[in-house]
Amino acid sequence: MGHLVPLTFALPILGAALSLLAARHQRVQRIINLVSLAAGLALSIALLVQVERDDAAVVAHIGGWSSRIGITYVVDRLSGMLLVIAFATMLLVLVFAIAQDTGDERSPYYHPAYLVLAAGIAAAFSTGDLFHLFVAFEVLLMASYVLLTLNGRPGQVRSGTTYVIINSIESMLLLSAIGLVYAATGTLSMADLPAALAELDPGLRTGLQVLLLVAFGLKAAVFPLFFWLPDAYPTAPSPVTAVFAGLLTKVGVYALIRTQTLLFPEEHRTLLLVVAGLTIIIGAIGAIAQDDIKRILSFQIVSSIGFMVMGLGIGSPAAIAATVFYLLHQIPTKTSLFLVEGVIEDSEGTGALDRLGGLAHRSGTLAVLFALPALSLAGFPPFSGFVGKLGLVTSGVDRGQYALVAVALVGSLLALVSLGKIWLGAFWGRAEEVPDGSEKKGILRDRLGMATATAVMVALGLTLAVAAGPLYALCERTATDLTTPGRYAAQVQADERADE
Amino acid sequence: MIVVAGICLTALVLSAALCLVRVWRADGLADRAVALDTVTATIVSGIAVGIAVTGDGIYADIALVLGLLGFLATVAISRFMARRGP
Amino acid sequence: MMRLRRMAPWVLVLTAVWVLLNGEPTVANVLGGLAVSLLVLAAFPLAPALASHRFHPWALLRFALFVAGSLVTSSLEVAVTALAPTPARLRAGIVRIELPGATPLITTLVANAITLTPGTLTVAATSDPAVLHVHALGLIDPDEFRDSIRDLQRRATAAFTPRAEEAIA
Amino acid sequence: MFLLVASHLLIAAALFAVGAHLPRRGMIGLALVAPVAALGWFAVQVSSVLDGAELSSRLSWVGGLDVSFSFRLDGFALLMALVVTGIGALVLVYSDGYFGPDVPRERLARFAGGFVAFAGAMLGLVLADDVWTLFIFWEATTVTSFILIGLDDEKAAARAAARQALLITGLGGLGLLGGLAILSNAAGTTALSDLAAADDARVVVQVGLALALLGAITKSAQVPFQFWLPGAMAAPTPVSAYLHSATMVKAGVILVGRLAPQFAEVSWWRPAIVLIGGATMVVGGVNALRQHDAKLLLAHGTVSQLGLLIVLFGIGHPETTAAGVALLVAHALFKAGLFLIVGIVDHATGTRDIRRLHGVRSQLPWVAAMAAIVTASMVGLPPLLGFVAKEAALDALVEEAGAWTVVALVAVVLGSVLTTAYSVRLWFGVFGDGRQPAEDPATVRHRPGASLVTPVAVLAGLTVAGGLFAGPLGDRLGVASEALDEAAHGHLTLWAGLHLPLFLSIGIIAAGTGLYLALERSSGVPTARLSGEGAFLRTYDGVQDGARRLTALVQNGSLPAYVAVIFCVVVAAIGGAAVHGAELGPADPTGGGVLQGVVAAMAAAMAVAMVATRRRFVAVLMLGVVGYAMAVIYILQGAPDLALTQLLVETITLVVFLLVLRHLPEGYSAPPEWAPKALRVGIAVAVGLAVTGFALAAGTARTERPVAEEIIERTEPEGGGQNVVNVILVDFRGIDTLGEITVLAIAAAGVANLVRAARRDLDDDAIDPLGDPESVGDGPDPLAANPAPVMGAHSAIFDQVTRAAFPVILLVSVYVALRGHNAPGGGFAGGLIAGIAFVMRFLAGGSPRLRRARPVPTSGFIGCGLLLAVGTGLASVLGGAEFLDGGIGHLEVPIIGEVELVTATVFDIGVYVLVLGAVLSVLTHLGAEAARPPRWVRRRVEVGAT
Amino acid sequence: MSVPLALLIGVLFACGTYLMMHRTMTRIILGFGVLGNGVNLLIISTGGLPGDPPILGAEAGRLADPVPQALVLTAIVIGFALQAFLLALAWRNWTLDGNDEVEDDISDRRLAERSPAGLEDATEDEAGRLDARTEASGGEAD
Amino acid sequence: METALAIASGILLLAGTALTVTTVIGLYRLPDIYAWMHAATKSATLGIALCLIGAALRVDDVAVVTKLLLAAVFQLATAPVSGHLLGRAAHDTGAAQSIYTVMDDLGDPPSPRD
Ligand code: NA
Ligand code: NA
Repeated sequence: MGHLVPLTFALPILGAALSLLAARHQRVQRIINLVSLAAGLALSIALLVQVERDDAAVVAHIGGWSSRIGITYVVDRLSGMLLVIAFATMLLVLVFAIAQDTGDERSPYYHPAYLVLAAGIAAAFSTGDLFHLFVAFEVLLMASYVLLTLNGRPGQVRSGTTYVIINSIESMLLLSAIGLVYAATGTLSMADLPAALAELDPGLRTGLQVLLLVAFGLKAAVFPLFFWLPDAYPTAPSPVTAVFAGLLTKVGVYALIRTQTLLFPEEHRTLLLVVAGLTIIIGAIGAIAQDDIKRILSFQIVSSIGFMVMGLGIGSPAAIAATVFYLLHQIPTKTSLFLVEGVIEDSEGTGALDRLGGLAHRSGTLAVLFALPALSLAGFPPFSGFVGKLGLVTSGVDRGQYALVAVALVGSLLALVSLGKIWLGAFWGRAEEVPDGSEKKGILRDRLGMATATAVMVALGLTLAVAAGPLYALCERTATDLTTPGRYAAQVQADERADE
Repeated sequence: MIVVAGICLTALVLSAALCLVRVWRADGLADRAVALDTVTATIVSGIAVGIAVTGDGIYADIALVLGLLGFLATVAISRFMARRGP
Repeated sequence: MMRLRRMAPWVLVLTAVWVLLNGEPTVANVLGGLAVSLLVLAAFPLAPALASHRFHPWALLRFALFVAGSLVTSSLEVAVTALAPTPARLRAGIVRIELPGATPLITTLVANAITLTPGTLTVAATSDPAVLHVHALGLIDPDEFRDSIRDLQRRATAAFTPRAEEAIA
Repeated sequence: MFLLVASHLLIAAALFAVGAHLPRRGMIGLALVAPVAALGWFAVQVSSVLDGAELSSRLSWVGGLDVSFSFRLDGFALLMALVVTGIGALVLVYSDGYFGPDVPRERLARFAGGFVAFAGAMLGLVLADDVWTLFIFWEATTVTSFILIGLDDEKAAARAAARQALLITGLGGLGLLGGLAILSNAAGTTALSDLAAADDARVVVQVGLALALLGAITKSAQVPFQFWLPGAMAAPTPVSAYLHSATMVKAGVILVGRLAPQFAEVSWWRPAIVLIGGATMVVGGVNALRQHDAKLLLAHGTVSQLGLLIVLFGIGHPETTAAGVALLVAHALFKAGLFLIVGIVDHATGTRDIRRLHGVRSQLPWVAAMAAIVTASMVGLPPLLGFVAKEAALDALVEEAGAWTVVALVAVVLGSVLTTAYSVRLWFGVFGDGRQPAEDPATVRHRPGASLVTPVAVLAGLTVAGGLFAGPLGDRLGVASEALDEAAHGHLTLWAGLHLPLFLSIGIIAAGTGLYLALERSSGVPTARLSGEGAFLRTYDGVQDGARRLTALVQNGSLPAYVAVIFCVVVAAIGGAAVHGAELGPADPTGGGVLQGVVAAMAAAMAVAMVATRRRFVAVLMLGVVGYAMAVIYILQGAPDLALTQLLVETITLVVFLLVLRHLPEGYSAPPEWAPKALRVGIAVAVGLAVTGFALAAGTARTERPVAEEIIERTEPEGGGQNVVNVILVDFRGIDTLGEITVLAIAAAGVANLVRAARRDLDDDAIDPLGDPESVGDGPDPLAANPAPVMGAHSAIFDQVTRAAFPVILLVSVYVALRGHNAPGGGFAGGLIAGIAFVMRFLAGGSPRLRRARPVPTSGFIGCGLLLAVGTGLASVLGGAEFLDGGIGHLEVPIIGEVELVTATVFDIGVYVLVLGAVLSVLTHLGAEAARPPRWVRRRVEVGAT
Repeated sequence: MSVPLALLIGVLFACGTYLMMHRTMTRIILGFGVLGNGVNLLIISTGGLPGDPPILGAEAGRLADPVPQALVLTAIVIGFALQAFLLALAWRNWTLDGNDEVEDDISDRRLAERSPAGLEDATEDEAGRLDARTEASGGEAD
Repeated sequence: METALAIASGILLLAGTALTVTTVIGLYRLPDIYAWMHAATKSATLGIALCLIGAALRVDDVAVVTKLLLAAVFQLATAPVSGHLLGRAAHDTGAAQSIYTVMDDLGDPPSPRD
């Protein structure tokens, strides 16, 4: 099974290559894309099952080389779960995009870029090599640049420029940090790095950690490095934003979790906690200030990133478990909300609250599809967001991080304010007059494909809630993996030692 | 040979530096393009001197490629100038 | 087949370059060179202009040596001018020269040779009709200068005879 | 019990989903199923619970967090469950008559669904035996309440009220979450009844308790959050009767009741409870006297009564708790009854304004009578349940010693006086005819049906029965209060003899009536200057405003500012690490030799000159020079591959730069600067210094290089090549390269896509009536329409040289690509060289020539290259080996001899093809000359022409 | 680690930083190019002292560490791809606006320039509240 | 033989370098762009060629020798093109000509085409 791991990366790339060759045949492109992602999903599920069954990470030594001189792909519980949910999300959003059938998706470059995005995300989640993580980031970033500017509209170009430049700086910082890590330790393997870093002068180690933090923090959009996100995401085509919102920042969070737990355990938590608190509050406040659904949700992304960093900063196994769960929950939740927004924008032509109203009367189902993930996002029980938030709060209390718990609770209240704003502004109130009477009939009836994809996405989020028990247990095992020193290296190098 | 190489390299480095001054303060793009062309020339010459000193042919490929393609930057600039003005 | 025959010289040239690049004329290198040359030429066929001349190796060599010699003298002259610029050495101008009957290839050869040779630089070249505008440094007599260029044209035409001309002959 | 709760939720879901397709009666009928079934089941449980049995069940949800659905049917829970289901059923019956045919089905379905969902949530809440179970249902009631308040969402008032209720109770809910987290953590258990294990001397635990109390007082509309409840009256009457008087608002009381016996000894608990509850009683009472809308009057009355309940449950003495239980039941009965009655009157007359109502008593005598009964119970007149309960409460307060009990007693007396006054005012307002007739009196237009009246009758009957059978009822209620506090046996009696409470009651009634009469004579209670609602709105708007200001500050939308922030963070990060004690290792001032130093100095000077120049094209040239200098440094560092690649990339970059810059003016325009130059320079210098320092620190940290040695050792035998860097790229770290070329591929696609977008603009222009009419005939591809070379005029010399050089360059590119495994080069460098060959053709003839030169579209090149590269990796997987696990094959070919075949070579060929395709794609797209200048240019020209 | 290179790295970073703090895309892209050079040099120079080219065969002295070279090669390619895309963005910007300047985000600007915030909402809500009083007496059952 | 080659190589290298240096001096001492190009496209090109040949004399590996010679040939073949194009671009854009210019058959520079 191990040697199949890189296929999470290679299959989408294969699909992208074929898709480029079929640039003039949209139907073929669609099929290639669907098949590739479905295969990726199936593979990810198989990998996760295997990880659980063996209670050990599945490791691929690419090219047959050891982790020291080559690159390994390591799928442990964390990676496995994220792979599954990432492929599922991308598949569903693809279905949505195909159903929407707008100019965006008809670009001959949409499908290749989308697949490359999937490849980059998968590689980032699976790689066991620090530099390959950088490459994976570049893969997904470049794909995201293309997707963001797919239409080349003025707003997209403007915000795309900001996005590309900020992320280019992030790339440069990350590259510098990784180069310096190699300079200081002589290795890039995440299995060897913990030991090598531990031998370094603490000041230097701090420097490396902080540089990596800045780079990944920029990617994850934490305060004070978040500003690019709310400017950029709202301008992308909705099915693109949905994936960005659901997945992209989470890759940054994943990288933060991986590097902090693996490379720098127990160091400089306070910094993380301060960053987390500010991110939660500033993001939530920013959301309140906005009057457009996409922008509100975009700021919400920032705020929820803060929650995850909070768990990471607390750092106890319980907190890490909660962080992982929160991370898992965020992906379908955010994606669903953006998909609903996509439906609204497709139907009403706008996401501005002052031009919307009464959608709940026109489509109760749409209202429900929004309400469920929104409640989850606000942390209402019995949805998955509640579980994550509860885990973070209880672990924070357990570690005596009361100030941060308070911040998290205030942040939740602010989230409630902004989500309430969307609900009141768009779903309640008098329905706006639609000039063409026939349109008014059914928002979703005219968009069955989009509706189905959205509904499945929402259902995926609900599944997380229903299965929260076993899933949380899985997250706890993940946290044990992450917080047990030496476990990662032992798993990666298990068969290497046998070889030699 | 070492002495020769030392003389050559010093001369080339000085030439390159003078070219750079030209690139820095010149009136037009064409002047700068000529200076840039000369910088390329000093690089190729320098590589040749290096090969002569070490006898190691690894950098010959670079000299080859620069010989074949080095003129392209100047060409591009001149084509571009022709469109825009000096 | 016609195309192949026309391309043959170029296959030879490319194969030679390949062998030179690889250093030794082993069987493997020659065959490899042939293969790569054919591949390159098949993928990107030559423009007809290049294939429409018969080239005479000896004349070409003579031409090359002439140019090389000019190059050396030209370089020295320019070096002197650069080190000690006098008004006489700096006397310059752009001269129009007609090259009757020159094909594009010949025009190019001549223009390039001009640019390499002493104190002259082709500023503009058109092939139909074949006319060059040459900037000359140390220009004394334009007509004498024009004659020297036509001499160069003769040397070039000797190296590359246009096929049509050959047929007439 | 799960089944009961779940059945509510399922039926609610069904009503939301298909309710609108059911007949109206069907909806109500379906809705009734759940509460009625639950009521029946609980009724059956009564006897066993009275016998001391406790049913409990537990369904774990998230084991890791100890979150479970944990229910326990103790006496109190059973009592509350009966109230919830019983009143729920009654109100549902009532709502059948209340909602007329003019109410849209969709809204009725929402009502029924929300109602049943709420009932389920409330049921879960009262049965909860675990803090998280409690919290889950607590929040569920918040949400359902939000939906029901906003039932009439087309009205701004309903939306505002719903928002207000949501945010206030949401605030409390979050406080509760924090509080419960702290308490359960301190107690080491999530069992609601075992929280006392928490050490309440700890400040943290006290804070947790306070947070939980915050939850309770928001939910139960206590001062200072009392205002949301009257606002919630925007909901239809059945909702008000059920949620906002009988059940949901009791959630806070229930919580206080559960906590008080465990934490009443905390020093501030009783003062807080008494002050909050007492203030609420008074504020609610006074406000009730101000209202003219009977429903609002009731709402404020409810607030007042909730204050009383909070005091009784919160003070934490067994007797008061027991009295509280009785009063809770009494209140549920009379207040729900009153709401329903007001609804009936409203339904019959079309108004609830007591100034307009006229002659209702004579037309609805039975209703008036029932109203009299329940009002009397509210006032506390015998022989009704209200009287009995209030007597018990006064008795308990009188009996208990303690300073705060006395304060509580005073507050209760005062509140009761007000209660009497507004109760009297209510009844006489609605049913009395007043002294002077209203200007537009409202009278009964249609009579209420049985479904409206019956539930009220049941409630009134229960009120009477409760009073009459106070003794037996008290015994049974005692079981409920014992569940809260084991000592709270409680006993109720209609006639306890002539003791202080009785006199207090008499005094209260007298004073209250007097107050009413006095107010009737005067102009009434002046309207309040301070309204909680206003404060909420101001807070809400203030938060919005502050959020806008703050967001405008941190998110100013300006890219350069963002960049500056990032770099400041970088400096701070490195600086922080330096403070943390990073040491500079032994630096080597002359390492790398003089030559390197000189080249470095030249590169630095050129970089600075590039910053200084104000001409874009000069700056681009300077960037090229810096790039060349880098290549020289790479040569000096022993990195020929890097030098080669750098030179090639630099050349192509220059061309691409020029392709774009040819459109732009030479100088920079001067857009407004976002910050003073000194600051920008300062940041830049700081970054430079920080990075230099860090580089010195990190670059000297290590002396060994175990990985490098191992790689060098294994390159030739196992990698099958001599160029270690190339073997790393295509073998050891081949998947990096796969990623890297993917980046290149998709970047090329992105460039093509942007150009495609611009072309679409041009197509738009083509049908633009204002556009150039000739251009309409242009083909779909503006590229093809332009025969002129892209840059500069045609040059015969260049053209001829290009023709000759092109195949040679291609040949060299193949050579470089194939030799890469053993010498500097490789697929990437080869691909770039081939690309440059095309650059040359492009410069010579422009893109039309390029178009003729390439046999397949660029995306085909890119796709093929990518396919080849990834296919190499996948092939090894198909062969059962690791991804990209190539082999070295030795093939004996006749004549040629032994040929070494490395699969990595195939991979490298893929790289070659892809890179070539990418360069071509960028070139053809950015080099494409639009047939006409873009729209903005033409517009400018047109404007200039006219 | 040689000091001249460390200083050059610092200069390249500083110049890149300075240029990237501009609105003009040309400058930003130039800055990105310089910064990229700085990063590549950082990796190469911190990777170890210079040595002979890591090409086996004509064995000489100590070989330079090949790993940073491979990393930088990858980085050069990625930097090139990024630069090309950025240039395309600048080009697209030119086709739209006739310049290559990055304007401030419109939504952010609009937010910052809002008239006294919340005022409209407040009046609307106050109005709503007044409605509540009158509408409430209307009831739903009319 | 070895010594002779070394001496020849040294001379070629010095000569080549000297030509390059002259070019640079020319950049400062010659009056106009055309004159600079005379210096750059001739002196420098020959200088490179001489250096490459000089290096070729010092290398044992035949492949490297041929490669260096090829490099020299390529250099000579391509250098005129850049000189020509640059000269023409300079003329087209009306670059200043030195006061020693006596004639211009090309006349006024045509306006750059758009
Ligand atoms: Na609205
Ligand atoms: Na009245």
